[in-house]
Amino acid sequence: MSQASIQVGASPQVQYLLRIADSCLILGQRLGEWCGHGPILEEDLALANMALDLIGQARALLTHAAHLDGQGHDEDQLAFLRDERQYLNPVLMELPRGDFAFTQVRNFAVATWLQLLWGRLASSSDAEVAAIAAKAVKESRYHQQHAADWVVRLGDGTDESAARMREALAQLWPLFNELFDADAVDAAAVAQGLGPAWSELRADWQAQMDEVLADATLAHPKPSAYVSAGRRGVHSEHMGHLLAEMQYLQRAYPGGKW
Amino acid sequence: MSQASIQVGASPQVQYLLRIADSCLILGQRLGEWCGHGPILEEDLALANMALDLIGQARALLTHAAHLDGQGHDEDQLAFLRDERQYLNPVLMELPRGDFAFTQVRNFAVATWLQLLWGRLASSSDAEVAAIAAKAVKESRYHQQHAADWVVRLGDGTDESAARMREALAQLWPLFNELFDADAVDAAAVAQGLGPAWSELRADWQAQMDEVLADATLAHPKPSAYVSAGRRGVHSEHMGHLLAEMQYLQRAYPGGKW
Amino acid sequence: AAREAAFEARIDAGDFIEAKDWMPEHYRKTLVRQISQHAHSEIVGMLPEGNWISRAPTLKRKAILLAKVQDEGGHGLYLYSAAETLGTSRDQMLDALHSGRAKYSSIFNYPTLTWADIGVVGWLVDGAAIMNQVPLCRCSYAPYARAMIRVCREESFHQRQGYESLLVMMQEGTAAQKAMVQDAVNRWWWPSLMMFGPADKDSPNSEQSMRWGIKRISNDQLRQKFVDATVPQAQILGITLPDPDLKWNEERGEHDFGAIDWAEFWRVVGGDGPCNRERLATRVKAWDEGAWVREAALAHARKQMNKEQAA
Amino acid sequence: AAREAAFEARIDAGDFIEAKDWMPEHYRKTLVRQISQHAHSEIVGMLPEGNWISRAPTLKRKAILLAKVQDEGGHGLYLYSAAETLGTSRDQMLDALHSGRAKYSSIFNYPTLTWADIGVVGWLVDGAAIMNQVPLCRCSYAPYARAMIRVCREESFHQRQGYESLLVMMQEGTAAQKAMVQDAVNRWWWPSLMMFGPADKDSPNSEQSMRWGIKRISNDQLRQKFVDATVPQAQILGITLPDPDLKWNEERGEHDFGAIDWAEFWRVVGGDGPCNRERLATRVKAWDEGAWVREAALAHARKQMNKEQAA
Repeated sequence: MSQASIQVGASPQVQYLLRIADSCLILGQRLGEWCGHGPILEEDLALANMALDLIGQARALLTHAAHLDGQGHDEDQLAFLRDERQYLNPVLMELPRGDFAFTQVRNFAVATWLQLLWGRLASSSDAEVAAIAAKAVKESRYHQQHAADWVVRLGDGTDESAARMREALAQLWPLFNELFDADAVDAAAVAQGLGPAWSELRADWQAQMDEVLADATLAHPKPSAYVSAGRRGVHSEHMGHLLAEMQYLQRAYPGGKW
Repeated sequence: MSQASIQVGASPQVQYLLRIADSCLILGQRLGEWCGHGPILEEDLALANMALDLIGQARALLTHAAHLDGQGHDEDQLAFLRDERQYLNPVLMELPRGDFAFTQVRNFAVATWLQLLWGRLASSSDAEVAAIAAKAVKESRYHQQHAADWVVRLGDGTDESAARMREALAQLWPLFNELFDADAVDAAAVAQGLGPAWSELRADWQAQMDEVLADATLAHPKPSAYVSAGRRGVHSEHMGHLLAEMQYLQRAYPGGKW
Repeated sequence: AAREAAFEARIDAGDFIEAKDWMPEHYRKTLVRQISQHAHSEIVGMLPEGNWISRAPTLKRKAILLAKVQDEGGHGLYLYSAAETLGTSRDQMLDALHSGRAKYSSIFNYPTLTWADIGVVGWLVDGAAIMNQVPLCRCSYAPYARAMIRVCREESFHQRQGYESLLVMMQEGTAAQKAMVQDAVNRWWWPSLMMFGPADKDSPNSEQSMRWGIKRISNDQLRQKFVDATVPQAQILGITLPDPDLKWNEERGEHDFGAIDWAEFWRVVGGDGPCNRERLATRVKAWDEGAWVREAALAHARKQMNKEQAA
Repeated sequence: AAREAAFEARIDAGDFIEAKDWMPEHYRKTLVRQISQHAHSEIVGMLPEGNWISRAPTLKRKAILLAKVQDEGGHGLYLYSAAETLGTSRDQMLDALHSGRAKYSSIFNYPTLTWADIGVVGWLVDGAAIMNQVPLCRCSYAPYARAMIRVCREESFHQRQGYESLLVMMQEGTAAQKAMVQDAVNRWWWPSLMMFGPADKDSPNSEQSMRWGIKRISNDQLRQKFVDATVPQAQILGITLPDPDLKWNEERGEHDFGAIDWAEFWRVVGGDGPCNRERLATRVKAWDEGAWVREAALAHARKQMNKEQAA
């Protein structure tokens, strides 16, 4: 009875799904941190609600990924018992929650991306993925709209809010590259009809970002040559701290039933 | 091969020593967080050095407590594999590091207390405890002096530093009560000649605090009726987060050799 | 005085008072105090449970906990709205909370130390809250009564979820988990009993509130009901309630139980509890750190309005 | 010009230059740049390792790591002092770091992702640093040479500790631990090779520094020495260095190794590495948040001086 780490197989199909599942899981984990600490009560509720949707999306995909992986794991073993290097979310998701500007810029970027991704996955050759995506795309659309409203309000609000938004954009911009990086896992997903290469989403994502940033009177930061590699399990130093907390009970109570 | 929690026996002797060992361990853990983040490089070094002394004191006492407990555990099992409710440090030690004022006020209060405690333990009926104390008292004296210098400097520095010191004192004051609380574990230690009842240290501690606070031109906060109960394993909400991080590797790598 | 007599007559007839109706100033004040305190309790109550969101042991439990804490925020919203019908604003109420003039339920000054605390808070704390709140669904002030109907429905859902999570740990869990549940019950039992407030003989505000139909059942009566309802639930769980004097009294048809430590109660209410300082500081910090967001939202709304007017 | 010739003659004779001695402005500037960059590297280098202090797996390892990171801070102190002998101040040097004008070793822009990274940083990064630094113990500027003697002694101690911790994991550890070590080596090997700087043909500052006895061995020579020293250590550990082209060249009596990804090197040096932004932000935050402490210390010292003068 041990809570040592589990290993997930290297099938590109499973990896592709885990990249998305972990993105939802880890961003959901970060958004949950706002609960009780938001600037207005309505935002505590909205952010908790988003976290809830993201955790729900993660659960559905993790369950399906575990099934495809065929080792008899369940959603919780995948969520709580992998080593850091086996989590495949882009680094963007795991960065600390930051201030409210940081949170809203990230939420907007991620929701825009997820909304495009779910939209494409809704016609996946994998019927289960298609079903999950059809439900999730509506949630992401709502998240995107909610975050867009805040991006505009804060970008075109006070001097302080605009300065904070510029700082958040500058911090986050280099991390967006990874959302559109291409590799063999992507190529396999395209070949199978499982889902799009993430790089295909870039143009639409950029157009939707540009529109809202323009409304928010915010300029683009300069592009960065850095491409993070969370999708291949190379995370930032924040990830280990997040996981230590998230995994604690599963690790400390071997064989527990919850 | 499991990293489930271990249990320590309820002998008052072991409990008495764990209260001290855990105080050193947990404050050492907090001080280590300053490393790389201090206001001047010299303080990064000084705080790391104190953390190092405290971890050293904890190791010696934990090893001895494990020996007395007689279950064949070692210092690391005691340090990393107990449940939160089995850690017996006063709550004071586990509070987040706070700002530099908070850190120095706590350091001064704890070092003053430890210096008095080690001084008494140097004549413990337990020769091993006496030997540990004889070495540790010198370290605590140095920690006390170093912190006292900062308390005076910051208390009698600028308006901002004085305000921060007052705030730190107000936050910390209610937590000092536990350092002098009396119970059956204490009484047993006195009866065995193992060490003093902590309540016996109060007058000296108060006198030394008063002297330095006067030099620092800082007033006493009003007394609080609250007595925390970390010594009986009832901690603050901060403790669980600290332990999740501190214990992570031991929990996640069952059977590991380091 | 005629209006006052008419008001009293309506109360006596069991009528509900609406926001637009005339009401005595003291009635209004009593309600504002009680409803805002209740709202603050929901908001502060998000903190001890929120403390475990990041560490929930399964995704299902994480989702349940997130939804629960979110519901509490929602309760805060309805209750602030109900209080606003009495002519106060949310900002005024929050200012009273942040400056320490307004109280919140003292139970939230205790820390959640283990995961089992989350289940036990659901079972005992929400259980006691429901016991207190069900009679408020018949409170004479209609907007409050309506808010409470919704709150009670959600809270009994939370209570069942909390209890169910304890059942899983007690019936299917490891020895370590069972010990964790028992420990949490040991810590929360007495503070839960204190949630019904001081004994009737020491409860100064109760009489007038009963008279006005704001309060319908006395503190001690509610406490007794809670004990009687909880004992069989504890038996099913297989945990021991930490009170050696707790036993069925055949004659009274109720449980006898031990003496409450009222000194602790008054100490914690008075500010010297384990988390008083920290809970308030956390709320104030969230509020202060959010100031720039609220200002920006306002500034943006103003800009939009100006644009629309100019167009 | 006569002074310059005399200076050059001393350098050629292998003399050491002291702080009080005359020196060409360019020599002084080169040294300030190099020593302060070296000091900054020690300070920034505290961060990736400091990241694991709170999570060290045993108390012994926690103590070793604390002591190591503390030593790095100490190296920073000696080096800032050595640079100060050249007429600059620590505050000026820190300002150059915080504003991005001064550099630090690019290796610290990589993250420490697992506990094995701590051992591997000790083994490979400190190993490469020592290889770079041993020749500096004979540097023509005496205060720098003296600081480096102390630094090198401590760093070789660190390197042995790092290697020893890897040995324990590889020889007595679990399969998961061994995999963790191999993974860390895979991530740190190439960045470690980059620590010797660009290939000799692309290293513009090297020639003058060699001429002045500030630098004694070329980048490529040092890199080769490092590879040759490390390969047998890797064999003892039982890990594979992640370079399929790495093999012994009997003819040269040295190892051949694969091509370094210089594009990555220049990208990270140029600011687009995994942690560049964050490392600098962390240092600036510590400095800014410490401003009130430094001001208070100064204010207090001033008060004390006034009191003494008044007395």
